[in-house]
Amino acid sequence: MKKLINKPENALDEMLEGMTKAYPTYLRRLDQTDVLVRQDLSADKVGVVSGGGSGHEPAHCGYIGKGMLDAAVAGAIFTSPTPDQIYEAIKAVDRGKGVLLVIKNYSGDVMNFDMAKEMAEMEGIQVASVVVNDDVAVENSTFTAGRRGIAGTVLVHKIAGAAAERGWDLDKVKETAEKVIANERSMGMALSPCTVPAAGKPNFSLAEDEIEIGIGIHGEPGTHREKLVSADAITQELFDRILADYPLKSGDEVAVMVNGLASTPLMELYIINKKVHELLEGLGVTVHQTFVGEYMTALEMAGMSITILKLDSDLKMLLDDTADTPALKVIGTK
Amino acid sequence: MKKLINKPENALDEMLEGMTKAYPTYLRRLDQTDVLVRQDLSADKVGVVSGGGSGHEPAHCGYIGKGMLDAAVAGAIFTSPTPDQIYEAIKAVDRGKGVLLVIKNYSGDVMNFDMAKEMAEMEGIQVASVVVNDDVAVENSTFTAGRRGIAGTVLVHKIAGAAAERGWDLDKVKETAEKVIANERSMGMALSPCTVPAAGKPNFSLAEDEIEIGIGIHGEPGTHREKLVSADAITQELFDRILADYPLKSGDEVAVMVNGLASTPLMELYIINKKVHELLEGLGVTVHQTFVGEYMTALEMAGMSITILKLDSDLKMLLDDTADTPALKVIGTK
Amino acid sequence: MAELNQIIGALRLMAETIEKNKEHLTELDGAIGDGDHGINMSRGFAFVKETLDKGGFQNAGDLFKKCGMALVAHVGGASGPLYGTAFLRAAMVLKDREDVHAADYVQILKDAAEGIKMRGKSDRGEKTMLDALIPAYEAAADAVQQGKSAQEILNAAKVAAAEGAVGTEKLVAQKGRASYLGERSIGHQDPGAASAALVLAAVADYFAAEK
Amino acid sequence: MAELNQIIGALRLMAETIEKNKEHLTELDGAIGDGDHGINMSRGFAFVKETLDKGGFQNAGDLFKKCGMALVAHVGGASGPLYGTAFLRAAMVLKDREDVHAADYVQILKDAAEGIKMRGKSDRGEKTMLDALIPAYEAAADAVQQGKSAQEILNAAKVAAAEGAVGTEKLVAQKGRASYLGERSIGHQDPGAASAALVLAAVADYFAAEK
Ligand SMILES: Nc1ncnc2c1ncn2[C@@H]1O[C@H](COP(=O)(O)OP(=O)(O)O)[C@@H](O)[C@H]1O
Ligand SMILES: Nc1ncnc2c1ncn2[C@@H]1O[C@H](COP(=O)(O)OP(=O)(O)O)[C@@H](O)[C@H]1O
Ligand SMILES: [Mg+2]
Ligand SMILES: [Mg+2]
Ligand SMILES: [Mg+2]
Ligand SMILES: [Mg+2]
Repeated sequence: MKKLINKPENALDEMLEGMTKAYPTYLRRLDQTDVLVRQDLSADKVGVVSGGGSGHEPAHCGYIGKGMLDAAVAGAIFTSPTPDQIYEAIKAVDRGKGVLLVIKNYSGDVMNFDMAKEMAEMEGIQVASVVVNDDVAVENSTFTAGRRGIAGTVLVHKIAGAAAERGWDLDKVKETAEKVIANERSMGMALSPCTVPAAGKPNFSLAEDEIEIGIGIHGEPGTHREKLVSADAITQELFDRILADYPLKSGDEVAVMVNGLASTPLMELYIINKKVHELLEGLGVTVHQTFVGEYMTALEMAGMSITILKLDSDLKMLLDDTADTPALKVIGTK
Repeated sequence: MKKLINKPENALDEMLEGMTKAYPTYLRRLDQTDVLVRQDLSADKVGVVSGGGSGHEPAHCGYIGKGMLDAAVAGAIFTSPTPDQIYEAIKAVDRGKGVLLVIKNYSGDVMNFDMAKEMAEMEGIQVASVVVNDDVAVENSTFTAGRRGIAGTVLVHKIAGAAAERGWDLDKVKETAEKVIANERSMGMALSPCTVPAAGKPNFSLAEDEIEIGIGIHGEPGTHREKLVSADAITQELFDRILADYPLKSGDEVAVMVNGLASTPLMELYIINKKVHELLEGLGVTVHQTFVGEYMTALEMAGMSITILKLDSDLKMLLDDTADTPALKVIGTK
Repeated sequence: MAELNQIIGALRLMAETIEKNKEHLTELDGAIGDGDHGINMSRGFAFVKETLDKGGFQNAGDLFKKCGMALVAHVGGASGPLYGTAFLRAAMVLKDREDVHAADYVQILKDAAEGIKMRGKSDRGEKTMLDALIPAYEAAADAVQQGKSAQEILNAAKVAAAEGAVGTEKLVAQKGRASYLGERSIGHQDPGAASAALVLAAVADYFAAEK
Repeated sequence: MAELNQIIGALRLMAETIEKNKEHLTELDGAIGDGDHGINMSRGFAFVKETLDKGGFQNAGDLFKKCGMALVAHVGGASGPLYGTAFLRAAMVLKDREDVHAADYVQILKDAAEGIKMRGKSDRGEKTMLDALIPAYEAAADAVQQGKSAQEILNAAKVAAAEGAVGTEKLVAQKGRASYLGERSIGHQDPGAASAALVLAAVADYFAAEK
């Protein structure tokens, strides 16, 4: 796998420098850390912090800015960041109104963020956290680690960020984030694997006519393999899995995200979006807002995921609020 | 090459439907055409129209909206659209103030847009056109077709679109677009080829340690091949070529675009952006605005291009004006 | 002398020939262009065939005009406006005419080449379809001068176009996408010249088979 | 009885062992996880080594605390907080202590396992590092009960951990990334259990070599 990098061990640091140079009005890097913090931190709101392993760009640092995140912590590639870094992020954004942590449900992320939360609480900072687990490919059960968090996390950033920007208090911001998590489901598939630079080789392989269904965003194996079929058939399969878990009925309003894992061209994502809309129209479900693009990637993997979020009037309002971040902008009235 | 499509011959149509469904507040499709038109066409401004072959998404239809394009015409994949379609786009957006065509410099595009311009002029519509030719990989000469237009086209859309949005007249909008073209240069490289769906196979191949320098956005061969080296070395090479053609001096202000061709992860584009900024800093050149992402792609090709646009106060102002389109948003004061 | 139904027959053979050579033309374009010339031509000529199937032509000029419009509206790329222009020039030569003579053929080749030069801002020697078309015109004009038969005139154009197309291999491209390659374009045949040679071969072959 | 410099020696061997098995651990993780366990552990233990090089430890508790902090701050992923927690629990057992006895070792294994259970919300049988660690604790405790020598106790833990790691092959993962695979995780050894077995083997091997 050819990569446009210098040394694998410098990729994370150089990437963060590249982001800081690209978006100096949006974000700055906390000295001696892999934490990026919003430039115009508002004095009077709940802080929203996220993060995770790197390799999912623009997630999460790309979502720093008005109406979304106040800081993001970048771990090594596909590896949760460590508690000390997360703790620095929390300290940097706390303005006395408390901080919400948006965590993707991976054992590593949950444990590292938990430790950071404990550290911050010992310093008297009020910290709440939510764990995103939108991926229906993974069986949910109280006996297991439960579902993974994937692209739906970006909608949590958007809506929790808007709630914080409106000045809502920590409890209410957390409650809102939890509503998003309760109302959204995702599922993905891959056409090709990816290679962690330090590992140097892909961690699975797929034949020229094979696809992997139910894949996460780390090159983990999915739930099963099948022959490559048409975009419509694949979309139908993912859609059915999502709806089996979270049924929708005529009159419901939703947001749709068709997320590219990295190498899949936008053209193909639009073709998939067409089918998703047709399926929803067939059910009498209205789409309030659609996101098509690369929001949560997996290094250079080819593939995509579909996310459906059921909306109510609060969620619609917050989704439509202004977001001004490098990777996601919404021009709203608030 | 695995693709998430249905039938190759339906890809263009389904992609346009997918875009229309994703962005109903931004754009609509002209009946029986492959033309997308802005929803809230303002009654009182010069129209700005672009287009070209498909396979470059989000270009050009993604740039329809406030402060950028009023319509875009989508040709077959990598094939210029035909004059009748372009003519429909011109007619749809003309509000009596004339229409500017932004054309990429390819024989096909130039000829088809020229024919459409003649058709519109016969109907009494005032039409001006500019031809973008930012790619320094190609030798410029009056004896040849001249340089190609690549990612720099998006900056022409942005700035000409802002000029039109400010109510400037056709001459002045055209002049502004020409200034952008005169002031910008790009150069690209590829790590992997791409496959036109109807052709079914890639039109060149690269060894595991080879890259192609000076590539365009159609899988055309570049100027030469070399061994894969570090991101810094590649960036330096492209940068030197750009500056050899358009020298910059201390105190100059520029906009930078690091454009992904499709399969190259954002992480790698950020790493390249870091080096571009360092090189510019080394020259005492200030970066006013940076764009890192996929603005003008080449199906699923891996690779990138660098664009540098020298700014003056007018261009800065127009670059900072609000753009509200599906693929490029700037939250400005105007 | 050719009648309307014969011209229609020749155009049908042209469409078939392009369809048959779709992959070949695309491969030629893959080497020095963007690998779609066969796809473009085949899409355009499918619409020419549709136009022929629809019928209702007032005369030869009307026939060429309708086919030319089909090419302009459906080929796209560089070859669309160029082949479209060529056909529309032919339509002007044949305006209001019911039948076509050898001299008309020469005039059509001449005007088509002129039209392409104007639209493409190009000329002979730049590694384009003109390097098949102009030699074909010259050979046909020569054959007329020498009092050759109609079939000999068509054959002369066919042979000269084919030679011209092969001859593009040694040229450096100066127009079209291949020009970006500069010297690296040498050694490859120009796809547009190849398709032009096929088109003119179809005309000669159709009338030869009619005998 | 082990003194501070011996403990440091054992920790050095641990770091070397991890470094030597980096690729192996990464491959195990590639099969049922995200292919980085070796990379994570190697990064973390490089900092343990740095910590050991820096020196200046007040006592055994301080030593384990500093190494634990290095692991927490540099491993990341799931294994970082877990190994970090294990070391910090060891630090608590050895608070203010200059030397370490066999009984301390058993207590460390016990408390480390408890710490991991709490932090990971996990338990034995879920195909994690606990499936190496808990059997190691039990075997060591047994050996103490039976009045075995210090080296025998260390060896008992090493053997049980290795068996436990191999035993994870037949388990269905219920925690960590491998749990997403469900039944498909069967047949693969858990990378965290494998690294835990390596860590405990290093301790036994170090003291065996000292003799
Ligand atoms: N300016 C020009 N004048 C004459 N012929 C041209 C010109 N530009 C391109 N061509 C012809 O068009 C052919 C390419 O056609 P095609 O591949 O269909 O279009 P595109 O280059 O837009 O993909 C070339 O091989 C060449 O013969
Ligand atoms: N909840 C948990 N409890 C105990 N051990 C766990 C838990 N989650 C993961 N592990 C261990 O961590 C190992 C994976 O570590 P590593 O690959 O470094 O982290 P990550 O899974 O974040 O990439 C697993 O093999 C397993 O032994
Ligand atoms: Mg990991
Ligand atoms: Mg083309
Ligand atoms: Mg072509
Ligand atoms: Mg792992």
